[in-house]
Amino acid sequence: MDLKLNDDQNMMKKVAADFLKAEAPSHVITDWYQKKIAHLPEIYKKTAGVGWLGMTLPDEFGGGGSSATDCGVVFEELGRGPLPGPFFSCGVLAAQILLDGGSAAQQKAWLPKICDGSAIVIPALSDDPIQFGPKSVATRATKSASGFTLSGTKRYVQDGDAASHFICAARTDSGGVILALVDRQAPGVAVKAVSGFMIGAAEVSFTNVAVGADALIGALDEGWPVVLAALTKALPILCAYQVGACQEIFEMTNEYTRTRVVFGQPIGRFQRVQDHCVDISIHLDGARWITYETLWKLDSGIAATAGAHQSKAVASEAYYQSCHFAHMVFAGAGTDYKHPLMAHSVLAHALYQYLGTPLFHKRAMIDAMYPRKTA
Amino acid sequence: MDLKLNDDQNMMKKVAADFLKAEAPSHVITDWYQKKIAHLPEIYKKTAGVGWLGMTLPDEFGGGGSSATDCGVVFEELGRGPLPGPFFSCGVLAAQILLDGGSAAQQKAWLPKICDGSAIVIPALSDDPIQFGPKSVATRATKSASGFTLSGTKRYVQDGDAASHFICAARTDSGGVILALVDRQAPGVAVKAVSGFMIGAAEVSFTNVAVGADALIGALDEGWPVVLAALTKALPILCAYQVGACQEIFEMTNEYTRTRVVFGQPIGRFQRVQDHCVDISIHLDGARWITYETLWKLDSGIAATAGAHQSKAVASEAYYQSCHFAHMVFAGAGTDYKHPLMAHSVLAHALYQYLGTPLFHKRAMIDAMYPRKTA
Amino acid sequence: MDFSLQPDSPEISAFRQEVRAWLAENMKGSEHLRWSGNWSTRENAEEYKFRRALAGKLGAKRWLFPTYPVKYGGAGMSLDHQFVLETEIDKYGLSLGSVFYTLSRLVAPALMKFGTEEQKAEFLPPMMGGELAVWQVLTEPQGGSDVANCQTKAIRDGDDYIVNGQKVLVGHHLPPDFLWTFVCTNPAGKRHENLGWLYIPATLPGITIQHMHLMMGIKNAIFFDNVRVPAKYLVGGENNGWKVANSYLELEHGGGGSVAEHPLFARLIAHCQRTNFDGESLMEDQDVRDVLAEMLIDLDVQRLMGLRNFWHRYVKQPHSYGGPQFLFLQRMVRLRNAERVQKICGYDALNPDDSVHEVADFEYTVRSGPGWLHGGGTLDTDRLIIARRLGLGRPSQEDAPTTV
Amino acid sequence: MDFSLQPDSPEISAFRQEVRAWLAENMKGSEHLRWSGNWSTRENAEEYKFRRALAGKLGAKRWLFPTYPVKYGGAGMSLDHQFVLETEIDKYGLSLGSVFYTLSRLVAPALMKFGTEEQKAEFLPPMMGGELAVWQVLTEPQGGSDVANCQTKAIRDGDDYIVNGQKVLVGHHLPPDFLWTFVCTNPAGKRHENLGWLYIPATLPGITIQHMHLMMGIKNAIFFDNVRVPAKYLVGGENNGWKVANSYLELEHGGGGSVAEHPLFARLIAHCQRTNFDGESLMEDQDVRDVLAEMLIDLDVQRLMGLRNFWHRYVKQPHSYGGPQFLFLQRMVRLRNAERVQKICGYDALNPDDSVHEVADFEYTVRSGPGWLHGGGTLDTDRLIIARRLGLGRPSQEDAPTTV
Repeated sequence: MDLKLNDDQNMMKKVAADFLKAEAPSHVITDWYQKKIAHLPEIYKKTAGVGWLGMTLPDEFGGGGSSATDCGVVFEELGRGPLPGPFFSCGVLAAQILLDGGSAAQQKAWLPKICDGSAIVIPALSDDPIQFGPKSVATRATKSASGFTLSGTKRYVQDGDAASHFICAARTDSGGVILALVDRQAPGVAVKAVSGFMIGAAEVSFTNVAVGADALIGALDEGWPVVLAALTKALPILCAYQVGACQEIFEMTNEYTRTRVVFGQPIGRFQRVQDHCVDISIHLDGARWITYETLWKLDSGIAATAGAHQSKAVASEAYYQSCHFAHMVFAGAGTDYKHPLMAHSVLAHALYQYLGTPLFHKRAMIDAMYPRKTA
Repeated sequence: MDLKLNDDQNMMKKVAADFLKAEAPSHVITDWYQKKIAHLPEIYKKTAGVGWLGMTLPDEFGGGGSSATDCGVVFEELGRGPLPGPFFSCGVLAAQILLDGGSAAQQKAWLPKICDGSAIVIPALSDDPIQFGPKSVATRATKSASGFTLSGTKRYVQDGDAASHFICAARTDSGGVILALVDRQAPGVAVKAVSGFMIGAAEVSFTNVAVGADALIGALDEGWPVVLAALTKALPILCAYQVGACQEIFEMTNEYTRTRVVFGQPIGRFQRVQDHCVDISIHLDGARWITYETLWKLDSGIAATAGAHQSKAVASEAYYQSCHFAHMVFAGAGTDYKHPLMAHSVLAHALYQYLGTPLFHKRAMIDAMYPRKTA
Repeated sequence: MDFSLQPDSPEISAFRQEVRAWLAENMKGSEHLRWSGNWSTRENAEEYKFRRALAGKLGAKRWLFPTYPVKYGGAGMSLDHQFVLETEIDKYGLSLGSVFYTLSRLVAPALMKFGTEEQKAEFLPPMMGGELAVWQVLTEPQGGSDVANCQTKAIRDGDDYIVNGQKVLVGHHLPPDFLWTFVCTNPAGKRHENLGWLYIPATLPGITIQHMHLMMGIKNAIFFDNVRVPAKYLVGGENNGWKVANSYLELEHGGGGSVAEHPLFARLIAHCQRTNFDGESLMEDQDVRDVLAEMLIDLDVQRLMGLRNFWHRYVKQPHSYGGPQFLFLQRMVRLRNAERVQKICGYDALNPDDSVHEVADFEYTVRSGPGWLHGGGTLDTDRLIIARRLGLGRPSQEDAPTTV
Repeated sequence: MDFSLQPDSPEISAFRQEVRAWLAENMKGSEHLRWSGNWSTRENAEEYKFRRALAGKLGAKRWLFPTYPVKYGGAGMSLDHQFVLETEIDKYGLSLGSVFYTLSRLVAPALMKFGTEEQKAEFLPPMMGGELAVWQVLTEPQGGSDVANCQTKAIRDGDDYIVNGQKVLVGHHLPPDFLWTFVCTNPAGKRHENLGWLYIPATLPGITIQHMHLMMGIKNAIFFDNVRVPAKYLVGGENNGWKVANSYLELEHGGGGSVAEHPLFARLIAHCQRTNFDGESLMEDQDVRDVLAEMLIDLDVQRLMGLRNFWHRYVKQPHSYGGPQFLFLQRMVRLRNAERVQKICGYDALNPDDSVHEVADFEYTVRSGPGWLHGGGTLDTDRLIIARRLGLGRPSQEDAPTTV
């Protein structure tokens, strides 16, 4: 047993922290979020240089060959920002989908581009705004002479506007789900920004978009299992990002209890204020240790499907609730879009939905551990 | 609009409070609960004298002809005790079942006896320990020459050991539910005390118990609707009892914050302690006003089914949670069976289950308001 | 007990018919503006114009402050008349308070109680006529919840006060006519004895109003730079501001009560009935039904506590801890409902686009959950006040101030 | 990072085999006593006897305190050996701490750190041998959470202390051999500088032990009436008790950590698998599955926080707020699990009758939820300590004491 980071990881962590300090300090990130800027192409390119895109991919594809835990350590630092951009959606999830389900040709064609940032491949999976999962795939894939014709609208695609390509989940006439790689520039593809109390989501519509048979990732009608396999490996890294976000909120809130004086004393002397911080600590540490244990399982070849779902349930809930508790401490000041808490508050609401809500993942966790007889 | 009690009700409240002070002061009740005494025949008889048994029944049956609200006011005071005994199960619920579903002959035979305390009729409805509702009626009613033969075990019958008679819910061969009035002394009826962290429940088993056709309350296979109709009228009165219990807990806890000194000051000066009391206040007042609005609806001829279910969900939850918050304030001292909080704590656990859990009643509430298409 | 909001004497019945007809006529064409989660949900000019105009029309009929004396712009009517007006306008998701885009609803009673005859005559008629947008201007950047620690100074200079200082987190997207504010009239004085209430025309030189972009929408910072305010606008007398505050803030802090039904639930039911997932209406989904049940219970408890406080206010027997208890509960319910709306509507709950579903207000509900955890205090100060009113750890219980 | 609890050097593997075989042999016939929610769940003589005997056997093998010096009854083994013992015994739902029916697990380390050589030689061998039942005797009726406010007096008289006073809420259903307690050695002294720790033979004249019947089972009140305790049993020196307490209580307050898996979840799964309602296993019921999911998450978070604290303890880098955070979480999880067990099992959750289902412990779980909201402090004092360790509202953070 050893629960500390190793020297390499401490180094990676420092590199990431320094990167953020130089390229995206807190007030700058706050400003991006207020302006709803969810992707910074220049910064994204720079992170390719540091090796954060496709970090867990094998060397042969330009990846870093890093462990899941290494990658989690870096993403934890990014989450402290919270640095916006398709680091996870493309650099981790799409990369993993292609690694798990792509043909050798697809891997060779796309993985290096993901790693060097020249292609931004974004999964566009659910159509429905409420539920995540295969049932919410409604975009149709109609068989054509050369492949498929896709039609449908993905209402909320995280990082959709950053995409150069999409991995589109679509339903075939036989009722199965395929995954198709689609060029954003292909005729019939339209991306529309979505405003509101969230960040990074775009509506992506496919109107009679033709894709060749070679665009398929994974076997015909067997797309969803590829997604599931990739999620097991990818989700814990998204969770590490959320853990970093919670850590940042925790520290900024604790610090505020020392410096903010009301009724003649630092507010941290009031038990009620203390309790809001205690509540954050529990969410933070719960998310942290569930996530890192799952990352360790991934690195150790131990079954991690239930753990990945559990991590997503716990980390998204932790992020969402930590923001609430921080708002209780910061009160009015914390609701100003100029305050660093607001970037987190907005993002936490989006990530609560992203790739399935906590309820969805709690059920997936239990289903993975104790499969239902009647399924 | 008028949200205060009227003069008559204030008088009834005082009579009940004085009765408790004289017959069952707090330390005596605490002792009964520690000894698991759930029925005091002498006190029960005396309450008949004050008119609290069958209070809402018409004069002609020996009842008080009182409004639901009047009855609620009295039961609120009883709940402060919490005075143990089949006041509700027989005096309200069984009375109501007989009034709603009984034949003229049954009403004439039984209601006066309920009112004068000479018969204690106890509903024995669910067999299953977990769920309440018609699905959990498993006792079989097999057609016989003269009526039915009952066989089965009701695992937890509240006030079962106080009964002289039972209203037994049983399933016929056609799958319907009947209600049968059964003499406790009938061959094949056995009552077994149940120990544990609860009070008042007994196991009642029926082994080939013969009942005549005239024992049926309500039409053949139409027993459950009789129960439902009676519950709408009865549950809010049980809720008033729980409201009184919460009120008592609230007051004893608030008082303790003034008299108990730790770390050099009354514990009520600590914000954390205050917050436990605030939490009780919200549960108490929520239960109080939901309950009294429902009682008013009953008295005003306004549909109250959803309100009755809502009241039970809210009041049972309030009682259960108020005990928890009070335990947070009383700490060690409050866990001693010699402390008045313990009677409440034990009873709240039993009433949480009795006649359906909060979840059951929340669903029944929504189902009453917005019936499902697929039922 | 009687929970009925419909008194039914013949006179009152006739009045109800009159109000109902009047509202039907005057709401025509504006039904889509019936309800917003808050004044500033939409922040569009159309809604603002509509509401201000409606306030003017109601004011002209003396229906904004029906029980107030005729000479100040009220109608001298009975409490029953006020019930009729509140309950009928509630059917449009509005209330006599929220049509205003102003805090006159809080200001007028305080003026009635603490104003001089001259002040009443000058200020009340246009206010009760619904003509004025008045902002409450209380919070300061340093003071936060501790409003008694007021740093905005008002120093007497002849017939004026010279006001300097800053207030934050006030108002909404369009400017006010008057400001109603707490000032420190005696910087050397003792806490609670050094304050005054001022009614300040918003157009005086030296006043700067700057938008603040907040989670809940637009609010403002207001800067006072040597603003000369006529001394006759001091309400309640020299250094008496804390007393004005005490009875006045109880209204803001929940003590005013409410007869409203919260429209969120009905809107959510309608949304679930018309929205399908996997071939079935959301109303048939057990998870959705469970969330709705929890929401209904919370909203009913909130409604009843509001009703209780309303009744206590009007029978002049203030409920000791009812005001802050309501406010605390309301904040927590708002937070839970924010989460519930997201659970039911998913991403759509984060999207205010009217084309997605008719209910722009869902998105407002989501952000106002955490956003309105403060305002007129915080969860923490609410509980502080409840504890004092309950006398926790104290020999005696603090009374609620008599509201005005 | 490495979360593995199975070190796999050949030497350690061999030791694991040895322990596993030994436990299999010594648990034979007592499998039904494998786990109780707490020492006192069952309060029956059979379980008590079994556990005390097992402690004696483990002690005889020097496995109760494997890393402690041989001369005091330990085995001088490595931390890896301790892991093996903890994880293997955990499979029986026991731990090196909970087989005891004693608090030696807390007492021995304190004696190691603060005891004189003479005290160590006298007390440690029988304690590490598992022969003694030692109770911790801390809470007083007046003091409650404020343990420093100790009213039990120990006045020096020659070679003895004369002890007078009362302790409550301690022990269990069968009597102890020794008491380990806080006494006021200098009634005129300053708070925190007037206390001593005494190790008191339970059989001394003047000691009366009375059962208290509590929600969680039997505990006791202990009365000291002019009890003469040899002065050589004062641990840590004159008026130094608070220092002993500080490092010692951190262990009780969660800082000791744990490598245990909580057996409740597995038992509940087994119960749901074999219990039907309406023709279907409870494991197929979505409501049940949802409750189980929430429980699993809570228990996993608790397990991992315990593991974290265990690790921090053994690498001698105490986690600053980890101890009280674990304790606070554990209390809240216990309370939530009490409700969850009732939601899943209904009335049966309130019924300890073994014939109902094999799991007598469910009923204990229900009453220990509210029942164990205190013990070694309360929810409120846990959070007080966390806040100090985090330095909330303070210029610096208080360190966790180095545990012993």
